[in-house]
Formats: sequence, C-alpha cells, structure tokens
Amino acid sequence: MRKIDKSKILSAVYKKWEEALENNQEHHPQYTASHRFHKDIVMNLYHIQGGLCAYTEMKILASEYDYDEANWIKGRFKKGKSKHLGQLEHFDPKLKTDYPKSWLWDNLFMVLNEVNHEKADKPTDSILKPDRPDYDPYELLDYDFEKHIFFANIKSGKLSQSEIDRINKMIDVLGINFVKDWRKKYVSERIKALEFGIIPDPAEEYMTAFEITRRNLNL
Amino acid sequence: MRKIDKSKILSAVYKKWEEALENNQEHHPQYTASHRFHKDIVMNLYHIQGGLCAYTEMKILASEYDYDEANWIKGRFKKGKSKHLGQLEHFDPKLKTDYPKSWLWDNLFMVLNEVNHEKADKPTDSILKPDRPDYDPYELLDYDFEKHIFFANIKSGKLSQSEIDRINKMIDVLGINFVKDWRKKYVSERIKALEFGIIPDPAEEYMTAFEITRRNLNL
Amino acid sequence: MKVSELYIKKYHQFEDFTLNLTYPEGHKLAGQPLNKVCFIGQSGTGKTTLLNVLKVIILSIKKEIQEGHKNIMIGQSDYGDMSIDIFHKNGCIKIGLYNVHMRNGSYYAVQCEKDNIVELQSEIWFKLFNYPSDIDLPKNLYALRNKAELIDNPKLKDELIINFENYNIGQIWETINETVIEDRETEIRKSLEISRLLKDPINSKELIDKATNDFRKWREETPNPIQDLADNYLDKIIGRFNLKVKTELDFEKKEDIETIKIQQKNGKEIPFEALSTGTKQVILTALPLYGLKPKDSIILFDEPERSLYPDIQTEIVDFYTSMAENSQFFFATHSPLVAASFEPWEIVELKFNEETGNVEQELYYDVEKGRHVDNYIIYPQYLTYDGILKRVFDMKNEPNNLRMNELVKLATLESQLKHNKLSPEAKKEKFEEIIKLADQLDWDLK
Amino acid sequence: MKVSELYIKKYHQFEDFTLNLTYPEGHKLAGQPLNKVCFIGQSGTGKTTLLNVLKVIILSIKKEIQEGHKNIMIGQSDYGDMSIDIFHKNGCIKIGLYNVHMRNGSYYAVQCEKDNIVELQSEIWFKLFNYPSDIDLPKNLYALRNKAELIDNPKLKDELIINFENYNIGQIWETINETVIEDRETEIRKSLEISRLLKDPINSKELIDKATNDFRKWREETPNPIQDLADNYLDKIIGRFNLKVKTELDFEKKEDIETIKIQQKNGKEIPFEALSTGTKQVILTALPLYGLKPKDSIILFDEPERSLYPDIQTEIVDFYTSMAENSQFFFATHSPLVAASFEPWEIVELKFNEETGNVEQELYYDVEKGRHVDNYIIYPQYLTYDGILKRVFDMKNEPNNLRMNELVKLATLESQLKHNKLSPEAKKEKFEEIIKLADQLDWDLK
Repeated sequence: MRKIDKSKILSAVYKKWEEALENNQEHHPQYTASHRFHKDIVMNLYHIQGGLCAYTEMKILASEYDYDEANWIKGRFKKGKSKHLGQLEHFDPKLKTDYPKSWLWDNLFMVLNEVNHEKADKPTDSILKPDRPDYDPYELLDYDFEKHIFFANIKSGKLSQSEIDRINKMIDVLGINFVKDWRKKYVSERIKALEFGIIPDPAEEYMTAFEITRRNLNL
Repeated sequence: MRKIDKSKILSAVYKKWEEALENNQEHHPQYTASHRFHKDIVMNLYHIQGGLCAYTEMKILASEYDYDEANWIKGRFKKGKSKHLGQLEHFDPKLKTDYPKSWLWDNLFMVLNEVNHEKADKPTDSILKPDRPDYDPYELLDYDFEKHIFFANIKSGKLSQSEIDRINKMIDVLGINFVKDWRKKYVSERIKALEFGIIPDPAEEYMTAFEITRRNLNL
Repeated sequence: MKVSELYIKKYHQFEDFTLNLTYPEGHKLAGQPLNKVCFIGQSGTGKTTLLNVLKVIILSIKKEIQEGHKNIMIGQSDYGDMSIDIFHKNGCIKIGLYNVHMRNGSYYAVQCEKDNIVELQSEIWFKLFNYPSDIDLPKNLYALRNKAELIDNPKLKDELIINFENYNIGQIWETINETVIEDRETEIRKSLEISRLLKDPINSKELIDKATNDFRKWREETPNPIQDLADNYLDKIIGRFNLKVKTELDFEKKEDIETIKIQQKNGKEIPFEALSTGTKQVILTALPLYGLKPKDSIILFDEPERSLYPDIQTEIVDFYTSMAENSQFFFATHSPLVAASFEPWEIVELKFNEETGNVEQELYYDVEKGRHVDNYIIYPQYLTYDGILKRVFDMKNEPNNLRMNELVKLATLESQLKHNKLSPEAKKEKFEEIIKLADQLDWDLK
Repeated sequence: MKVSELYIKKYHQFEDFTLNLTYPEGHKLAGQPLNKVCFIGQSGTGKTTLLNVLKVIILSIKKEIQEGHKNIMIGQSDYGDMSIDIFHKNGCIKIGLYNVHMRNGSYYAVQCEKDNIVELQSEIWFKLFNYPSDIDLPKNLYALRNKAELIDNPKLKDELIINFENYNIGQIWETINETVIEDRETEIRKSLEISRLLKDPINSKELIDKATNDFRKWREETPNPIQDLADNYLDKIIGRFNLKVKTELDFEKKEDIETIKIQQKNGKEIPFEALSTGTKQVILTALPLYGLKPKDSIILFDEPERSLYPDIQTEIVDFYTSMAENSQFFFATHSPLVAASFEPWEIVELKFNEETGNVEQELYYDVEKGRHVDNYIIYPQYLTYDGILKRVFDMKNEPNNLRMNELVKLATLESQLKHNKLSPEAKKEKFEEIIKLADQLDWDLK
C-alpha cells in the first residue's frame, strides 16, 4: 500500500462544498452513488492514485487519459463514464453508515470492488491509512516473496508486538493480500528479469511489493 | 536416483541358479511372484537399496531389521513377510515379457508400486540405469529446487542435446518425479534448517535431491 | 438435541464401527456434539449408508414414541444392532435398535439405555430433514397447483419428519407461497380501500390522511415476506447466477400474485422452468429451511454440490447452516470445495481397510498424542485446492500427466538460460519462451 | 460425421451465437471437427441448453429423413432459427431449423443448405446418445426382468437415437446380458456333452481327447464376453472402488447364469442394490457404450462427474471416449477435474456479458493474433488443481479465507526467526512451530 498524498484538488467545487459542511458542522447528506459530486470525487482520487487501488495497488482504471487534468473544467469533472473495477470506499465505515460525514474527503479512497465488498463495515485502525502524514510503508510493512503476501515489518525491530498485531489485523481488513495471485505473477516476472540481468520497464502496479523485494534481495 | 552396487549377494542359492541358467543359455521359467526365489531376490535388493525405491529413493520398506544380514541362512532368506510398498521391477521390460531372462539379477530392482505400474512396458534406455558401472547421478541429473523435479544436467555442459533428451525421457519413464510432493517436503525442511544454521540429521531418503540442492546453493 | 456418537455393530462394510461426533479436547465446545459433520470417502465406502443409518434410527425412535410400541419389529432387521448417543439439555442418552431375544421370539426393537423413551419425549424431541442425492426437482412449479396431490398437502410446519424421498420438494414452495400470497392480497386490498376513499369527493382530507398513514404503518410494521426471502436468503446465493428474487408487486394479471418470481439482475423475468438445474436446486433445497425455520433439528444432506459451479460449492455449507438454529447438519460429499468449509474434527473420512475389507474412519489427529485440537494434522480450511485434493482426497500428483513433462521442459529452459553461453538476443528470446511456458503452467517464476 | 459449427440466432440468453467446433490452425487436425467438447460456465449460462439445442436439431433431422416431411412444424418453435455444420466424408454441410414463411402460412422446418436432406442420408447418418444429468438409476436390476415394459424392449442395437430421457438405462443391461447368458449356456452345454462322453466307458480315448480339444479350441477362439467386459472396460474403473466384475462361472443355481455380477476384490459378491450411487452410475452409463459400440456417433453427456470421487473424475472422460470409435462427445460439467482432460480448444466456457445480459464464449486465445494453437493462453491439462480452479473456473483466492490469516502468521514467525535475536533453544522451538504450521498449510518451506 503506497503512501497517498491527497492534497491535489481538481474537483474544487466538491471540495468547497465539503469544507463548508465541515466548517458549519452540518450533517452530510446520505451517501449515494448518484450524488452529483460522486464522479468528481472518484476521478480526483483516480488522478491522485494513478488509477491504482489505494490498498492493493492493483490497476483498476485502464486508461490514464480518463483522469487527465484536462478533463476538469472550472473545478468539475466533465468527461463521461470510465471503465474501471473500483468502488468509492470509506476508510472508516462508521463515518459512512451513521452519515454525519459520508462525504469527508479524508475518509475516501478508490479501491478494487471485491476489496470494498470484503471490507464491508469491519472497524478500522488508522495505523495503516495510506494518506496519514507519517505513514511509511517501508517501515510498517514487509513482503514475503515466497508467499507473496504483505505482513508487519519485524526486521527493522522498531515495532512492538501490539503494533505488529494491529498491522496484521489491518492487512486483513484492507484486503491487501486479496490480489496475491495477480501480484505474484507481476512481481516475480520482474524480479526474475533482474536476476538474469535484464532491466524491466518501470512497474505500473504493485510497486511497493516489488520495491521491498528488490531491497530484501539486494538486487 | 542413487548409484546402486549390486555385487553384494546374500541370496546365494538364487544367484547360483541364475548363473547356471545363464551359463547353459537356458530359457528362464516364467516370471511369477509365487516363485520360490522371489522373496530372496526382493529382500537382497532391499538390503542393497537400503529399503529405498531404486528410482525415486522413497522409503518403501519401513524397518531395516527386515533386511538384516542375519535373516539369511545358507544363502536363503528365512524371515517372514515384510510390510512394504514395493514391487519387483524389470528395468528392461522386454526381458520380462518374452521371458527368456525373467530372473536376470542385472535387470531387477525394487521400486514403488505406482512407479512400476506407470512404467509398465515402456521401452528403456540404459543411459539412466542405477547399477551401470559408470552411472553418476551428479553428472547426468540436476535438481530444480523450486519445482522439486529432476531434469537432465545442463550446467556441466558435458551432455549433448540428444543425451539431454534421452535423460529427460528416462526420467519420465522411470517415474523419478512421481514422488515430487513427498520429496519436496522432506528436502525443503532439511535445506531450510541448513539455511537457519541448524544441522539436520542425515537424510534417510531422497539423498540425491538433497545433495544436488546443497551443492547448487553452496550450503 | 444432537447426536454425539454413532455405533454400528455389523452392517454391510461396517463392523464394530464407532464415530465420535463431539468437539475434541482444547476446543471451546470440547465434549459437545459437532454442529456439522461431513462424510467423505471413495465411492462405496458408505457415506450414504451412514446418512441412512442415522435416518433409520431416528425414524424408528419417532415411531416408538408416537405409537408407544415396545419390542416391535421396526424397519429392516438387516441393519443389525446400532445406536446413537443423543445429547440433550438434561444430559446424554444412548438409544438404539437391537435384536432382542425373548421367550416368545426375537424382535428388532428400539431400546433406550435406562429409561422409557416415551417419557423422554419432551427432552429429546426434534425435527429431521432428509435431502437424498437424487431429489426430484420439479420441472415446472406453476403446474403443481392443479395437481390432485396438493389437496392432501400436509401441514408441513407440523410434521416432524421432512423426508424428500417421500415429499415432492415443490410442495414446500406452495407452503411458503401461501404467506407471500396472503401478504400480496392484503396489500392489494388495502390499496383498493384507499383508492375507494380517494375516488369519493365526500371524504375529508383527514380521513384520507389517516388511511394513508395506516397503510404506511402497516407496511412498515409487517415485514414483507418476499423481501425477507430475497434479502436474507435467496439473493445472497442466486446473485452469483446473475439472478434475484422479484420483490416488487407488479399487478397485471391475477397470475402475478400467485408465485415467487425470479428475475435477472437487469430486471428480465425468468420463468421457473427456464432456470438451470443448479439454480433450481439451490432455490428448492433452501426454501424448506427458510420456510420451516428448523430449530434443534437434525438435517441430512447427500451431495449438496450437485449441479453447482465451484464458487457456490465453497459457500453452500455456510448458506444452509445459517438457516437452522441450534441444529446439527450431516453432509456427504465428493467435493473438495464443500470439504473446505469444515474444521478437521468435523470431517469423517471413510477408507477401506484392504486386509479386512471393512471400512474405517481415517483419523486426522496423532492417535498416540490423543484427540486434542493441537494434535490434528489435516486442516481443510487452511489448504489450497491442491492441498485439499492431495491431502484430504488423496489425489496423487496433478490432474493431468502432461503437466510433469512441461515442468521438465521449463526446468531445462531455465537451466539453459542460466548455464549456456547465449547472446543478449538469444537470452531475451529464451526468457520470453520461459515466461510463456510458465504462464501456461501457472508456474510462478521465483 | 461430426458437428463443426453451431449457430443460434436467438434463444434464451443466446443471441447471434456461433461456436467454432474445429481444431485451430497449427493443430495436426486443423480445420477438422473436435473429437470432444466440454461446456463449462456458471449455473444459468446455458451449458445444458447447448446440449439440448444439439439434441433438438439432430432429432429433427432424423424425423425429416425418416418421414420425408418438408416444412413441417417440428418440435417447439420457440427455439428460433438455429443450425449446425455437419462434417462428413464428402464435405461439410449446414443443416438447420428455420422459421419459413410461405404463401400458405409459417412453418418451423428443417432445411439444408443446398441439397435435399433425404438424399444425404447415407453420407451424414449416425447415432445419437443423450445422457441427461438426472438419469434415473434403477435401484435394483434383477427386478427388471419381470417388468412388463421389457416385453416391448426395442432392439437397441438398431435404434438411431438412444436418449436416456426416455429409455430406462437398466434395459441396456438386459441387452448386453443376453450375449453373456448365451455364452454361459454354450459353456454349460459343452461341459455337459463332455461329461456325458466321460461317463460312458464305451467311448474311446481318441473320442474323448477330440471332444476335449474341441472344447478348449472353442473357448480359446470364442472371446468370453464377460471377460472382455471386465478386462477392457469395467474393471479399469471399478477397481478404484475396490470392486471387479465376476468372470468365473460358478453354477450353483440357475440365477447364477442370469446376470453380470460385481464382487469385491477379495471375492465377496455385492448385490447390485447395495452398490453406491457413484458405482451404479459408472457401470450403467458405460454399459450402453460398451454394448452398442457407437461408431461415427454424437454423444451428449451432462454432468459426468455426478456422485464420483475426484480420482475417477480425472479419468472419466478418457474412459467414455475410449469406448466409441470416431465419435464426437459433448460434455457439460462443473468439475475442474473433468475439465483437466481437455485441450484448450476443446473447452467452451460460457460467460454472462453483464451489459447485454446475453451469454458469450470466453475465448482462450489471443484474438488479435488469431485462432492458432500458439496463441492459446489457458492450458487446462498443464495446470494444477489450483490453476484450473483459478484460471479456468475464475475462483478468487483460496477455498477458505482462514488460509490467508495463517499465511501471515507463518510469514511473521519466519521473520522473527530470521531477525529477532533468539537463543538456540528458542530458535529450535520457533523452527518447530514453523514446521507445524507450514505442514497444516501444506506450505513448502523454501
């Protein structure tokens, strides 16, 4: 799970609306995919996330032209529907279901459909929240290149047992290992190439898994 | 497939009988498991093979006491039935079915039931015959520690393409990779132990796979 | 109540055969009867026979209790002595069928360890559901309504034995349908009442408002049975087939009220007879559990995987068991995907003992160390598909022999790339060949 | 003859649907019809529908040829226009069922591309076998002999359509049995002749020797049908169930001649009604193929995996196809083990197109590169069980979610062993914990 910087706002009209709600301490309207700002949020997140799922780093939006900056006019997204495999996800499910803050920018990410579905309303722990300012995947996560799964980073020796348990729990909740079979194929082929002295093209998805493995293997 | 030295004869009565047939150029009697020398041969082979299948090195006779030298009296095996998973196998099937030489010592091995069954009457090539004087598994075979299969040794650079093909063909015929799942478990655990600096007990089966892997990994 | 032990003295391939059906030591339910059991084993090892033995004993107990007979020949005597331990709220009791020799002759009779069974009735009573493997799925449900047999449709809710060897499973549909039709009729009646009020200009706004509010209140307070059926049961599973239960009441002709309808997710209605075998099976087998809401019951299920695509097979056990409160399920299956739903101690694997010709249970724990959760070796829930097929179903090697030859080919290519001296172009070519073959083999390059 | 293409204009979820049923470019049989085809896909995608469409067209063609009708309503017209390309020794021809509008009304009729079908009879004729998924297995074969229906037992050998929706599959047993009984009767007659000779001291040694030699010669030259049935067909597969066909003629009472008997490998006879569902199914479905020896036939088989243990599922396709010369088999299955018997181009995977709601074929080759063996991506025969379930049956992840949590636990333990500073004892203990968990997960330590 890469670190995500959500400061780049293209859907400015939505953001202004959201900030007004927050400043006035108003309840948000109920969450629905037909809300006028829904697509604006989705595409702004895709722009920020580079078309990848926020948790698994799987490519879920095929074309990068779909989230090109040129598609926003006066703070609103103007292009038609895009083909993608994602859903707008509320990191903390309580902020969605009780809907006082269903449209809070900080709580929203684009993730793979199945990951959102499996996560459902399980409670979350912000120890693994990709846009937290001090979130560092290389400090918190390790990648097992045999099982192709992420797990809490023990090798640094910096994490306590309770932090390790919290991280492993969140890896499960966020479904970070759900894509392991796809990730396995992608990462292995690139690592194998490196081992044979072939330089692969830059990774387009699963870059954290690839990078941790590269470091672990000193390649 | 380990090298096998068949010179140690405990079932001397059988061997004398076999040599007489050969010297007089007589046809052998038809092969049957109820023949009076059948058990003598089986147990002599188990003694020589250390209770392992000649081709796969799987342990197919549980107790080494069963083939102890003390069980032979005056050149005949005297103990009762043993529990084992093997069958008496004719390396060259033609020498069995046409039965001029069904009881030829040189052509007989003890192997895992299923391996004998799968091999059936497929033609053989003595390039992989475990008792051939110049047979050297480390020269002819390599072991892939990821797939846990034997394949022709390419790394030495000594084998021609046609030899490589003949060896791979015989690996299939002799069913050497049939036991890969059992072998995988056994060999991996021992290699893993070595990697962690733990010295495992001496291997009781699959020693060739273990030894090639140990050398390949410089452990 | 639940069964905590099954014993067969001698019947077919079973001889002095005891099944411990409790949770092992170290389990939070240690000593209590298993909530679900899965029989697996090669054809002919007797999975269906065990389901039948349970059925026969339970049917006999029912007969004994209902008719109060003692020492009377019940069922076939070729079953021989057999018994079950019944775990109920006040303890555990052994009840069985035994050959009894008395002065006036021999009997095959129900006997209870120490008490009179009839007296135990209140403590041990329960329903039995039996789903055989060859359930007859009606081709068309609508036609049923006209059949004479429906006139005698028993009140299934009151029956203690729901045995689909005898019942036509389509009858259940009718039973559930009754509540659905009743709800629809009420909704139509109420709608007509309101429109009658509206039609007449004499009625005051207050009257109309009150009627409208009453109607809304009724709908809020009265759960719509079809909505419950859809949301809580069927849609969860038939969603996989791109289907859902039609919950809206579209009234165009009177037939629209008469039955539960299935539609595609895009809204297109599918007539029942056009549904696939698998879909029909899931719907028809789930309905009796949904409609009759078993409690403290024993449910026998032979081959639940029939006609189902693998994804549904992995969910079907959870689906069925979620529908019965405090009940005990016995499944018999050939499906590794069904077996993956069970804890190690819930699986009863049957195997031929080649020496005796009898069938024995293959134990999944280290017998020397004892029946404790820590000593179990095989965990179907932790395994991959390969693991289940190889470790639980004893499959040797891969589904097809061709794979092995291709693996040797791949190892050879890799070794050539590693050890042969190749030009950069030849290297790249060989590497692409490796990638392609590895992909065909689904082999992850490491 | 074989079918090389199937076309459906509009029927249920199929619209403008074409199946290419030939071997692809680059295959040694390129362009020729597939010898076997396997339909797979989620419930409701129409596997059984495709088998039915093939059946309906072929039955209609048969009717047309036999009765010489032209433009006559045949079967249900709701099938709409559909056709098959028939590949026969003199070429390939399209025959279909079409809605035909003529001056005197509309018809649903069999039509042939250019020729009169009746004239093509000799070139395109063949038998059709249809095995539906819900074949009714008789509980007891012996009882059949007395049933009235047997009086009208058609000469199955002469029938062109063997459709087990209509035929009782038990009847076939009787047909094969006739040859077995005949052989047994001959052997008994000949034995009695010899013993009559031996009984009378007047007969010369030469005469007795000659009769003995004649007897031996007869047995050598006349294949014993029961031995052939056992060695070449049934024993291969029922051996898995610890069973074999009884080949010795033990005559104790006249019933011993009357039927084929099944016994355990240790010699114990098993009455037919005591055989398991899976065993009965294999025996009863194989017998028609064995007894009628199909040639140039089309054989439809829905859910051949029913009631079979995984090991038999991997062999069942080879088993059936080995029994029919130059025939074309169409299977529909939910079993990954059955699917592993097929080459990539022999599999027809059906999928819902969520936008149109129609069903389409999922192509296993790179469409841009073309239908050539080199461009196929999915090779079911090369895959592990995991590979087939994930790549062919689109299963996501493992059969049970619990596995993932345990894998994270294992990775954590390994990392602790590697990176934490542990005493040699703690190291050994951690290592044993790892070995135990890895074993439960069937994870090979690398």
